[in-house]
Amino acid sequence: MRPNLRVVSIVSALLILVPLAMPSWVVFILTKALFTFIAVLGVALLLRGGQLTFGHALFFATGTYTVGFSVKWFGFRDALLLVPMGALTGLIMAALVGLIMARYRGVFFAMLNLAFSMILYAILLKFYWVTGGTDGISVGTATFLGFPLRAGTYPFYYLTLVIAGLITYVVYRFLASPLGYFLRAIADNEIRIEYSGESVRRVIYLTYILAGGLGGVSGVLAAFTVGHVVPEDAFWFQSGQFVFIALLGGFEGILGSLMGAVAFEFIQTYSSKYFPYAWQLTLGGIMLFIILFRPGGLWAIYESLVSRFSSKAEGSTHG
Amino acid sequence: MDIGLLTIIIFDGLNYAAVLFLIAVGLTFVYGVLRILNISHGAIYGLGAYMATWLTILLLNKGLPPYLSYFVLLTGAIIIGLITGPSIERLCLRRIYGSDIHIQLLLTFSILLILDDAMKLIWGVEPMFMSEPYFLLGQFSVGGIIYPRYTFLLIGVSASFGVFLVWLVRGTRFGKLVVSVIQDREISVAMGINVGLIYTAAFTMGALSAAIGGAFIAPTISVAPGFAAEVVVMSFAVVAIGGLGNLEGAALGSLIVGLARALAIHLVAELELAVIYLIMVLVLAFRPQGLFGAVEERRI
Amino acid sequence: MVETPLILQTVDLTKHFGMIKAAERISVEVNQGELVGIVGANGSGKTTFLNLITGYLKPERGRILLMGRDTTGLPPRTITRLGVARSFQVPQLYRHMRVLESVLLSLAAESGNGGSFWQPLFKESRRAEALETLKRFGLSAYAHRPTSELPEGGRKLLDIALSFALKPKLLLMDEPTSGVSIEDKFEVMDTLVKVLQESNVTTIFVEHDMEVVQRYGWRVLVFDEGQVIADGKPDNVLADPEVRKTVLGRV
Amino acid sequence: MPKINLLPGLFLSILAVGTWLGAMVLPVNAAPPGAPAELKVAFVDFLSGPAAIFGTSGRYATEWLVDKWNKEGGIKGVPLKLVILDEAGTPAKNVTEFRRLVMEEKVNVVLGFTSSANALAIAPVAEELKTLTLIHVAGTNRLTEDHKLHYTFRTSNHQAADSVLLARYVLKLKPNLKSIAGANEDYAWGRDSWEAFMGAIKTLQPGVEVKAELWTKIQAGEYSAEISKLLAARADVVHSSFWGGGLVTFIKQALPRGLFKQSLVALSTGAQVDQFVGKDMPDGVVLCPRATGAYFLDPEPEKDPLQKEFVEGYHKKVGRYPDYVSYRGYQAIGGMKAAYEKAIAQTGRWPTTEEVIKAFKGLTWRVPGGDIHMRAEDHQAIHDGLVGITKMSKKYGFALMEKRERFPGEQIMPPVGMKTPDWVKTLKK
Repeated sequence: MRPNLRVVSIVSALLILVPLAMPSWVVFILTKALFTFIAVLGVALLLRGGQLTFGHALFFATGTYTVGFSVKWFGFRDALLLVPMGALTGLIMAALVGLIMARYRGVFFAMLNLAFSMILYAILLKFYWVTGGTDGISVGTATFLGFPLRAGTYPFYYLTLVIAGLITYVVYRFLASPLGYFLRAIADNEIRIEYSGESVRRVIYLTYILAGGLGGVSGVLAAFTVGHVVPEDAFWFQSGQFVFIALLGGFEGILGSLMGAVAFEFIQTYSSKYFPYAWQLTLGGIMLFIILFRPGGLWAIYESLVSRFSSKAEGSTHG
Repeated sequence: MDIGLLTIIIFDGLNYAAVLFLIAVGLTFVYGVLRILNISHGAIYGLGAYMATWLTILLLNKGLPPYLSYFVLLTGAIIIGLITGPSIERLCLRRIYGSDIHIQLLLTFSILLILDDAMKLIWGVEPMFMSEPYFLLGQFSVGGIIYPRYTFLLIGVSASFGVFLVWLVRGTRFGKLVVSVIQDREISVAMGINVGLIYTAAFTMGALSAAIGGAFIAPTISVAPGFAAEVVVMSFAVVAIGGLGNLEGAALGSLIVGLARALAIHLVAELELAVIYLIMVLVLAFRPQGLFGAVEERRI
Repeated sequence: MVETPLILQTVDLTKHFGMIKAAERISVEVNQGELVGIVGANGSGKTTFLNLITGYLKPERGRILLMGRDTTGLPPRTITRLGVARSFQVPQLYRHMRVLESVLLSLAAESGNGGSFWQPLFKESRRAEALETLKRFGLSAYAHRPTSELPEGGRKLLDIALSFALKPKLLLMDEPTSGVSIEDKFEVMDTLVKVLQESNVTTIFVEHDMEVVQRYGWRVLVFDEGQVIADGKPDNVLADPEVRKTVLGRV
Repeated sequence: MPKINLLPGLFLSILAVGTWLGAMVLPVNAAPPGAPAELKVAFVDFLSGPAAIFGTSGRYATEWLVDKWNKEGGIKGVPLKLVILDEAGTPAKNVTEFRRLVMEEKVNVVLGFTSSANALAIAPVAEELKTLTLIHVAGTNRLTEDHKLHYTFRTSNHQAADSVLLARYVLKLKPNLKSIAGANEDYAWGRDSWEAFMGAIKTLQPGVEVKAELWTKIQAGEYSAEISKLLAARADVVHSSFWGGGLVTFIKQALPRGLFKQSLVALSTGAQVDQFVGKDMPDGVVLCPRATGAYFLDPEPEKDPLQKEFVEGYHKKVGRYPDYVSYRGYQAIGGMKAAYEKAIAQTGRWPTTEEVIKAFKGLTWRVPGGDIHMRAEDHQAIHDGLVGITKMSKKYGFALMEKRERFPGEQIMPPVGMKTPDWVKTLKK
């Protein structure tokens, strides 16, 4: 797990500079891609541990409704405080649900996550007088220390970028740590981990909490980007999308999730524009192709391109 | 709670349970044999509803006697089951047996997405209505509340399909083969059993369950894009509560979910949806394998 | 606290699987520094004995004392932390990981650093130690290769190295030479015994190969239908025709 | 010979060149200075899913009008270009699509939004993006009562009108009304509709008992347990604001179970689905052509040329008669055109959005059902309302709305500055 400094700086430079040359609409889509990336990172982390969740929208919705209720009850919409708040509510929710979840694997892990997210969905949907039901809650424009922060503008984009950058660093440190390696080892061999004196449940639990916090942060940014929060934020289809993106990008590298998120937002936007009744078909087709022919996702395609390129380059210098 | 209300709740619950069981039993059967939780099951349910509706409207307009519409519903479902079942299993699932669980779930999820849009492209995006079979049977009264007799038909179709599957597994040669494949795939292959064919057949049975469910619910609803999504998740809940891969479990799970929902609608409407998943979480928290499921241990 | 020479003591250890007696009133004592071989036919309860001691199975009756401490009913994780490590008949490796990374994980777990999520796994001192361990097991050449690329003998050695890296006081090995070719098995055992003796680790190893037990064991236990039917010096015990019959008879 | 041939030829040539030059310099419809090549208008309504029977009506009416106007020269020579978009999806999805329409497609005006949930979500974004947005159907009173709107207008009455119409009409049919029950969708539209209906009934007939309140998911499509609950409640009157495919399903599921025999059922959107329910629609159901003063037989097409042209043209295009969603499509885009034309007349050039908004305030424009007046203070339109009761028609093959009563807007809509829940408490018989 060594960071490739060249890749990191190229990606950072692209994310910082490219939007400056883009219309505000593209800046808006990139903002969406960044907050989606944050949630997807959580899903990808769990996938590294061999655990698939069809309920990550639970934490995403925890984040969006943290903003929703903050605006509804207190009229408070300052991103500086609400982003950490979203991380905290996501962490707390994950710490509670994770107590049960850490005991399960495979299909049961996927299904139980689904069940928990659907409980939240059902509550958000049915308790109209508290949650606004289907109407959701309009949260309006975020502020930052009192200054308005409109979605689709540069200040909002760069704030999201800074948060995404910080989170990338945290996740990188996590993945490079023994815990991160034990997480990967879970998919390989739980028995060996237990016979190393390490607790598989503890590894999953801690990862789950981290993933929950990421979901919460993503939800807060999503609420401010879209300007409206709805029960569907917790629906299983939202979770399915996160998993889809994790797979599209490939969950072996952090960069994979980012590539997946950016690709997804553009695919979604333009296929729903040009083929309004076939955009799910587009997504499904891409997913089918990846699973059957390119299981590593975009990241693996990128890596194989890089290795082909570098071996060619080596060949030319030596030859 | 007075007796009248209780009767109503039981009837509403049974009605709902019948539909859920019809869908869930196929899901659990496929899991039992193939060890794959088929998310695309919901899309097959939707296709069944569309096909049956379209075919019935078409034939009724051509002068088909309305009482024959029940056979048309069934025919529509069988067509869908026989097309989708073998093609999904042979073209897609066959490539991923033994893969990681997330690969299997995501593959069937992608099939769901594709079929969901295929319905829109084939039958359009506006809702379709076809209620002749529903009206034709008339109604009866329970505790002063009128119910359509169609409810009985639904319960009957659902129960017969369940009994048929149980007979197929326990009472036929096919069933013996299925059981031996479930218990040990390698040995079955060595014994010369055509495991591939068993898998195709089992998956097709599952597809038929979903398609029949869709076809027979269609006359009571408006068939429109996206109507299948929620039913699918609920049938996951049913299957999880009963125990993955267990036929009796699916029956008990449907009853529990159906009655719980009816109870909630009449008494605490806010919990109508949440109650299903709350039960699922409770059951799984205490019995991860579901009410009827068996525990699998790993040898080292 | 007085250091007891007794490292493992089992009292009346019993475990049945339905009709099968996997362990029947096993009472055994193992002293510090011993190298004990266990032989027996397939299904005689050898692996069950290891599974019981390490907590993978819970005994129906009886007690297990490790270094004077009652560990009956504790999970493998806790027992491992008390200084008991084991290897497996079928190597339990991290198949998507590199050889060096696997060893680093064992070292991290041993140092109580396994739960850290901020310090990197690749600490310089730890890395040096991992490379040294691999060198002792003759696996240096594979350090940067995925574990899935190891040959069968290498897999066995790595499996044991992962346990050894936990710096156990007692090491249990389940058939260290099974799956290793006949030409290689003495080489593997030579490597192992040398490393273990250097580190003064008490070792119990399960074998179905009597030749290996005879050559390397200081003491041998013979299992049959969950019972210990003989206990003593290999040369004496294995000369017994009754023992030879039970061990070889059903193989 | 050459003389004779040359003159007419010369004459014709001059005429041709002159006409051509004239066409270049002085078009028949002279576009005002600063006019764009086209006016880009987005139309957003449900085009897929159960609600699509609803959205397509608005779409067809809008398309029909735009085609007609473009043939007549558009708005003062500027043709209209429609961008059609599906509303199906969550409010969050619609907010995102709204941003795309404005930021990427650069539409000038957005028309549409049937779901109240979507309308409530869109309004703040429309204000943020400073885009003229006309809500054509969404009925929650909160849109114009709780928000200070500048760029957003609602071009028809809100739900209070239907709720009050239904309450008055039901009480006329059942003067001894003792109990009511409600089945409504669990979001802004359903909640507000029920609250206003219940409030109006309780004010007009004190002592009425509420037997059951049901809340279903928007466009749920499965109501068997809910119908059981309504049957068990045995209320004199059942009120429902279900709409679109959901309402069709509700009627079809409730019909064989005798709900329509047991209770007088009042449907605030009922006049929209009668053509879809067809021969299954029972007689004696109270319904509204929600927030329109028009029905395809009222005013009678023969007596009103605007109505005649629309009903005939629409029927020719769609194969159905215009329903109230079609009329509300008409109200919205008709209002937009009238506002632009007024602003052009006021400024003498192509107007800015702010100038159109200024012109829209207090504007009155004519549609087939009569005049629509846009209140300047709260951007809420006011117009007549209709209510009636079903009677099967052999001639049409579906139930018609008979015994129609027409109420002027002032009687069925709260005055500016007054909120609906407070206003219904002040109703008098």
